[in-house]
Amino acid sequence: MASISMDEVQKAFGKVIAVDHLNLDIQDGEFFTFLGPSGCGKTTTLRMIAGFYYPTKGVVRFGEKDMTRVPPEKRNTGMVFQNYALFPHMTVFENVAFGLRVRKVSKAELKERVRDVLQKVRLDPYAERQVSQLSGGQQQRVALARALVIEPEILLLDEPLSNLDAKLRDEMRSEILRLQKEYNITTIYVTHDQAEALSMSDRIAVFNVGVCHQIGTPSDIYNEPANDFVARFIGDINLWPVTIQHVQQDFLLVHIQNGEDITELTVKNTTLPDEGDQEKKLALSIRPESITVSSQERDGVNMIKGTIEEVHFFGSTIHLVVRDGELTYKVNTLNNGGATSFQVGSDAWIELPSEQMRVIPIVSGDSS
Amino acid sequence: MASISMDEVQKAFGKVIAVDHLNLDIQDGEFFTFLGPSGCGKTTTLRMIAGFYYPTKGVVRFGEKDMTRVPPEKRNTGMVFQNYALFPHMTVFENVAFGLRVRKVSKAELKERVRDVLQKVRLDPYAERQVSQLSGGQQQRVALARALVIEPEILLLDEPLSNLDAKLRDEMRSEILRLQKEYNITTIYVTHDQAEALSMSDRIAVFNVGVCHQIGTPSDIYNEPANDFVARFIGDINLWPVTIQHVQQDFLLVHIQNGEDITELTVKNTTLPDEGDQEKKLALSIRPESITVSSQERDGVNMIKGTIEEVHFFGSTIHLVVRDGELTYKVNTLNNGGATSFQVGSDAWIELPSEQMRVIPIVSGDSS
Amino acid sequence: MMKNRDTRLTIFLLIPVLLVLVAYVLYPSLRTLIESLHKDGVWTFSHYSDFFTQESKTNLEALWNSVYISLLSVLFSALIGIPLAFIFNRYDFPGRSFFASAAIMPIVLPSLVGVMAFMFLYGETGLIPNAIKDLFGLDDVPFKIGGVSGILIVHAYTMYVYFYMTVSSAIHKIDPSLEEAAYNLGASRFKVFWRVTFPLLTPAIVAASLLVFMISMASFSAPFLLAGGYRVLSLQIYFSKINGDMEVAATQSVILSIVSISFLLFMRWYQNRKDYRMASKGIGAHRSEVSNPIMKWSLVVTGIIGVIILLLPHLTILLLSLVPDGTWTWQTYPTVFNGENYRLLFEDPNVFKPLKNSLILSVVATAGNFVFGVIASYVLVKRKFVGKSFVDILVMIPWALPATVIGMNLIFAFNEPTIFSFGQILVGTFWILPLAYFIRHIPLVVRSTNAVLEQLDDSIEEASRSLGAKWFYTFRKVILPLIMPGVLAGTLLSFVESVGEFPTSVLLYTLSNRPISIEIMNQLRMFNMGQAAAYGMIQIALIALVLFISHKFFGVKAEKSLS
Amino acid sequence: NSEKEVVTETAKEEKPTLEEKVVVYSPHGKDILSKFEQQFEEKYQIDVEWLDMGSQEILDRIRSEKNNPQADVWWGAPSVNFDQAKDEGLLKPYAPSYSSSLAEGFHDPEWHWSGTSQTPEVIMYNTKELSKEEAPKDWDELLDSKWKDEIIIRYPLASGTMRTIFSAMIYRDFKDSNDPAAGYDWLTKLDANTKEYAANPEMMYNKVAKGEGALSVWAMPDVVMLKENKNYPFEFIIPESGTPVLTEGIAIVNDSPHPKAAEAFYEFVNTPEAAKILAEEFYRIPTRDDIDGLPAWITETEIKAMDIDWKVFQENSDTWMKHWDENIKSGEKEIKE
Ligand SMILES: Nc1ncnc2c1ncn2[C@@H]1O[C@H](COP(=O)(O)OP(=O)(O)OP(=O)(O)O)[C@@H](O)[C@H]1O
Ligand SMILES: Nc1ncnc2c1ncn2[C@@H]1O[C@H](COP(=O)(O)OP(=O)(O)OP(=O)(O)O)[C@@H](O)[C@H]1O
Ligand SMILES: [Fe+3]
Ligand SMILES: [Mg+2]
Ligand SMILES: [Mg+2]
Repeated sequence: MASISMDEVQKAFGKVIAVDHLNLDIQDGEFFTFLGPSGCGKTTTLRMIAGFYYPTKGVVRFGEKDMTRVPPEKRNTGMVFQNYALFPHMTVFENVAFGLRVRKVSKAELKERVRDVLQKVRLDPYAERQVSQLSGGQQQRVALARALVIEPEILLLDEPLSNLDAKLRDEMRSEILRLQKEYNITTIYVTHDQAEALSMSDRIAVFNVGVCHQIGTPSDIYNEPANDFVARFIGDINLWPVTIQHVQQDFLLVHIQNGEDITELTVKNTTLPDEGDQEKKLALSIRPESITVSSQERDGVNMIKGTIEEVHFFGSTIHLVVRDGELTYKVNTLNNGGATSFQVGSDAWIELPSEQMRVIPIVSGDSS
Repeated sequence: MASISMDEVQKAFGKVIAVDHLNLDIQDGEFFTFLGPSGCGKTTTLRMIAGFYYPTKGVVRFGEKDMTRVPPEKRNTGMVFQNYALFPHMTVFENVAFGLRVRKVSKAELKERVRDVLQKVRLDPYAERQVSQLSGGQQQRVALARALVIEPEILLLDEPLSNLDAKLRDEMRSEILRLQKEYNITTIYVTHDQAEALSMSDRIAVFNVGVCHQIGTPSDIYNEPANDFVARFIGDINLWPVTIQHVQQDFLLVHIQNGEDITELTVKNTTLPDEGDQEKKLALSIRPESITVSSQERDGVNMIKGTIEEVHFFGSTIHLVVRDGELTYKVNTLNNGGATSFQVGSDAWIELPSEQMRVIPIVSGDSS
Repeated sequence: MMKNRDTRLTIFLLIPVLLVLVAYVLYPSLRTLIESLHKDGVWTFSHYSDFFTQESKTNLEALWNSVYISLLSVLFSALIGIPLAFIFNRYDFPGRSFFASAAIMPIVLPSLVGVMAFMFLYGETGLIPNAIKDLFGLDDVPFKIGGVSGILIVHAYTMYVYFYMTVSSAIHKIDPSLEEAAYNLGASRFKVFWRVTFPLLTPAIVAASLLVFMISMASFSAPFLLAGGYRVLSLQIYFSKINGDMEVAATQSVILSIVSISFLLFMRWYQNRKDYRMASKGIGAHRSEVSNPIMKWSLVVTGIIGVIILLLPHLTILLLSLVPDGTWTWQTYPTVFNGENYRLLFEDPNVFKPLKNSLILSVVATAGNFVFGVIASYVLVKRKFVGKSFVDILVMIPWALPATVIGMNLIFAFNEPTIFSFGQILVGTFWILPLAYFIRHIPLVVRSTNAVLEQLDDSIEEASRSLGAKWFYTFRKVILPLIMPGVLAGTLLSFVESVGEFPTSVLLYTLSNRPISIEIMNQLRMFNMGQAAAYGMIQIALIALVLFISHKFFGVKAEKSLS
Repeated sequence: NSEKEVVTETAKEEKPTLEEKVVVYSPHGKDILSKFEQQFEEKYQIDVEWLDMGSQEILDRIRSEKNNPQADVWWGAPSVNFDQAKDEGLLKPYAPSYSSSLAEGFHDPEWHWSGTSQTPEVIMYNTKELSKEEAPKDWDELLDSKWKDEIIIRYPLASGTMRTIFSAMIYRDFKDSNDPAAGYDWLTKLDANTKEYAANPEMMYNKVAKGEGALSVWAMPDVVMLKENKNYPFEFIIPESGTPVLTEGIAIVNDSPHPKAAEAFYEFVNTPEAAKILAEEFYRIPTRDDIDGLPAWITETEIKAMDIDWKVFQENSDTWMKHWDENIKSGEKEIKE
């Protein structure tokens, strides 16, 4: 009974509207992620679910029950606060044990469970420390442990891993997922790490300045972004203003302005936007890793010859910028030995696979 | 005159030794990154440089000058605190202006510079807000702006971007780099984002539990990790205990235990560890993205046939786990259409290029 | 706003607070107000118009003097209290905890004996000026206190403790990384103090300023004893009362309260312009180790010397108590010392009765203050409701009104059965005194608790509640321990004040609960300076003991939440 | 009090007519009160409870307890205070058995109070500073400019003694002219010579004793007591032209809870024996004219009492004092830096 629904929720702080017209339905046991730029209203939404803010308008329900004005302690949610909110007067152990004490768990079980969760967040040697004697990441893990140990119906995680190193973050992620599945905990997760969001979530909601732009599965969001904001926000993307020249059975013929010239491309038809959106300006999108690149001459549809303008080394991958006239193409390729042959200034042949391109409406004001 | 050197520095909190035997030389104008797991002593080191902690032992120098016991206000460092440490009684503007006020910058210039830096961190509309009315990421940006605006000789950034979304993080990164280059600011950066560390830094120091394991350029660290801890910590890696069978002119012949069997591989000679380290246990390392994988049968040196055990979708890349007998190989490949042919359970042929493998000493106790 | 559990909780908490305030503060005060609006049995403002149009302008002069003295008292108390709080809380040195406790001793000084000790010390024939005179062979005493300077010195001396206590408890709540950030941005020690630490202490300083301002406005003993005829409003009230002009006294009291309340509203406005909740991420309690040894030790030496000076009056009382009556009259220095006064005192089999009474009364009243203060403060700081300013004013009224007026109010209100006293006549019973102490000291606990509560990050409470803790549990286990230093500061002050309380005691005590301050007063009235001093010493010892015990038993807990 | 248990046991049989205790409000202080408590308890076997506080406070308190009186006897206060209380209906008339031995001025016409002792006001001086010859002999000599900054006066508003003296100075002329102007003038001159107004008696004693000033005006019994008991270098002079003599009295509180015991106590403290003790040990001059063997300092001192209509005092003294406070008291004196 821990599905969550928000119905036309708005939250205003004085004149600032932090969240507006929000409609969400989160299933029981779902792992749901909020994604969006800094200040877009993620924490605010989370806090309305936890009961720390009352919505200015709208209704919050858990299952069928209207929870809009139920106080936080009656909601059985576990929350990791963005700023941790640890109890400064308690040791690590006491911080974590707090929720269990409240629940009148027996002494022995309490000890057992706290030890257990501390082990999971790799803090068992620190149990008796005052929280002020911990490093930033250690404090964050205490916050995480404190929320996890009570195995709540709903878990609200506000950037719970932001201060952890990659390895630990991996471990914590699996731990959260394991717990979530094991106890069927409805989880709402706020993160800025897109890879994390994409790999962990059942569904994702993408926010911008108080408004939710798209809700969908990771591959929906990634592969079929609803608009240019979502496309741009999730991962790297190539976006060009586009005009549709011709609609065929299977293919669209589209034109991109390239300085004086025009680059013509064929795109698979499936991605034509809805009627309503066709009024808006449109953009053509393709992920940099969908573009294949070669330093040898190649031939084919949507094949473009350009010169390599930038090369960035990113560990396992290499990011290139390829220029053809006025247009630049971001291209990602694997760093597998051979890749080192890409040199700034040398020629490159890139192919834009027609089934990887999408035509989407433009909603953001700027086009940076 | 803003090179920094630390000489045999130790910092103990009571019985806890947070940093030990630390020797660092950071050049004037260098972008230097501290990398290491949570609680390894990064913040502590930074705080010793800023002057908030005095080392229990050892010396801190800026240029030739012994700064070990110079008070922080005399050090001309700008710091972004891990916990932001914003002044709650001041507005955003006042927070940022604080350092300039202290420096007696003229009213007009102050206003100009604060506006300017606020624009850079995308907070100009929030100048008159109280900091308690900002979101987490906005607060972090105020902290960043506050440190940047004074254009200090030394910039100390303790996870300054951890709560920002990827796009903003990118922008902030370039802003930091631009400022750093423009004013030749010696910068020490703490981050948990390895990609960030690798792409931004001139050099990186990798810490673990108070000890510095390796200092080097990003590609040194990535491609030639000093030991298994560094290798494991930076990026994903395949590591197997290894015994050297045979040393040739150019190649080593190494054996990996594979259950009852033995997998024999040839490795380029250049990576043989130093004499001293040969006493220790050794491991063979290769990055997952250096392994090439194919679903078609292939032939060659160090070619291994296995079955695909796991497939993880990570946006632009796909991570596979391939098993051959008792050994598992982590393999990363690009998500370029064709990759979807990798199915759990199907056969895969992987190649371990001999020039991409390294033999390194094992220092960590466990081998998880 | 719609009804929901949180508003209900607010209301639930507010009701007892309001009940107490209305019954024991508003209702009695209204009687004063009504009294002031009467002349010869008819309703009129004539007392007020008289006040302002009076020919000799004495009332206006007194009003102005009161305000002027009070403002200066606030200033001087702050100048002593805040630095001391800093030195004793920021630096560690041998004996720190002793000196830190000793620094609150001035408040222990029985008011009359205390002021007299001052005269013995610094008056024209006082020990210190004469000692200096004799030492350096001067013709005249180099300085003496008296008049306004005397009042101010005594005020600063006794009232800096409010600053000291509230600031001490608030200093620990400041996230050290904020100061570090300021240092890091290049701010000098002074700048950091002035621009960061000091503003962050605003809630504490506001609390203390209010307490000091109001208590100086209402202060009686010091102007009475020191200023001869220097006119201040509190004395005018007293004289009006002595002259039998109850209505004029009431009018003057109302005007005094209005001034105090205006100050309260001004301070509230000042404080509310900004936010003082330290909501940085995580717990940034890295104790800064920055210290400049020369600076540190010079501060420490200053602090220690300061405390010694602060303890001189106590030593004088000790001295007085050891000088048998009649051996230090015209002599510049006393010559005979013995335990005669103590012997006389202890010959009385009832000597400990007033002590016991004082203790019981104070404990009862302080316990009430503790419970009420914490709840009221929480409601005032952390809950939203209409009429907050009004409640805030009610809370402060007992401090704004002169103690005698409070006493009179209580007499008016409770010498007949009322529902607030459960149909009993309270005047002449045991309970009237603890009630009076309780009312008097409501503002102390509320204010000092406010000071720490204002700094508390709300998300701590939220965290607890999201973990399922009911409000009360959260309050007990999370909020209370965190604000304990402030609460204890206030409670301790109110206890100490109760033990020495005189002006309302003298109006309300009965045979069965006669407290120690009355005993001292009576000794004084009989010119038994020595025995009065001996009694004073006993009182000081008693309070010191309580301080010691509370330090031993509560201090540990309080300290933990400080680290 | 503490002896209650012991007392109540025996009380029943012996004096069944008296209530179990008597409550006394008195400013006379512990020494006197304890002594009389002990003697009374011995004689009547009932408990005496006393509260000692200033006379003004007693008046306040009896007023505030009007609705449920706690006290039986009010022992010790200037007659003006009693008159005031009488006007407010706080006192019960009682004519004691020794009423015949009290002169006219020593009791209330309706016996709401009667006098127990008399207090002449005197000029007091420091014997270390002045010899008997140098000291001023009469009120008017105080105005001599040679005493400038030598006079220390207890701040008069809060002091019954001082109010009496100041009022008397005004009254000297007022009784004929019905105009206080001459008196005000006199007080202005006194003010000019006054060095300081001490806030309470102790401070005044201390300042005079230590020589901050050499002169003061005060009540005679106190001066004697200080000189005899406390070794203060004080001596007094009774102004030649006459001095106000306060009558201190005793009264029974209206609706007192223990009226019988109250009467017994009333009688007890003004028996000849008691009056003698008071005179010998506590320097109180009795009002009764039938007491023999009084100490020399009483019999040898010639007191010329000023003829005073206390009613006039009672009616006017508030106004006079207010005027003094607001218009006469010099402004500079108050701000002594
Ligand atoms: N005041 C203190 N008392 C005791 N131990 C401390 C104190 N401060 C830090 N430590 C310990 O020192 C170690 C290093 O802390 P530090 O803050 O430098 O870690 P860090 O590398 O910054 O970690 P993170 O990435 O989590 O912020 C940690 O194990 C921490 O628990
Ligand atoms: N108390 C407040 N008063 C006014 N505005 C506020 C308040 N709290 C938040 N806001 C504003 O509301 C918006 C949403 O804030 P919120 O904390 O929900 O952002 P967020 O999505 O969590 O951002 P971040 O990723 O940076 O934490 C922000 O622009 C913020 O400035
Ligand atoms: Fe008794
Ligand atoms: Mg947030
Ligand atoms: Mg850290």
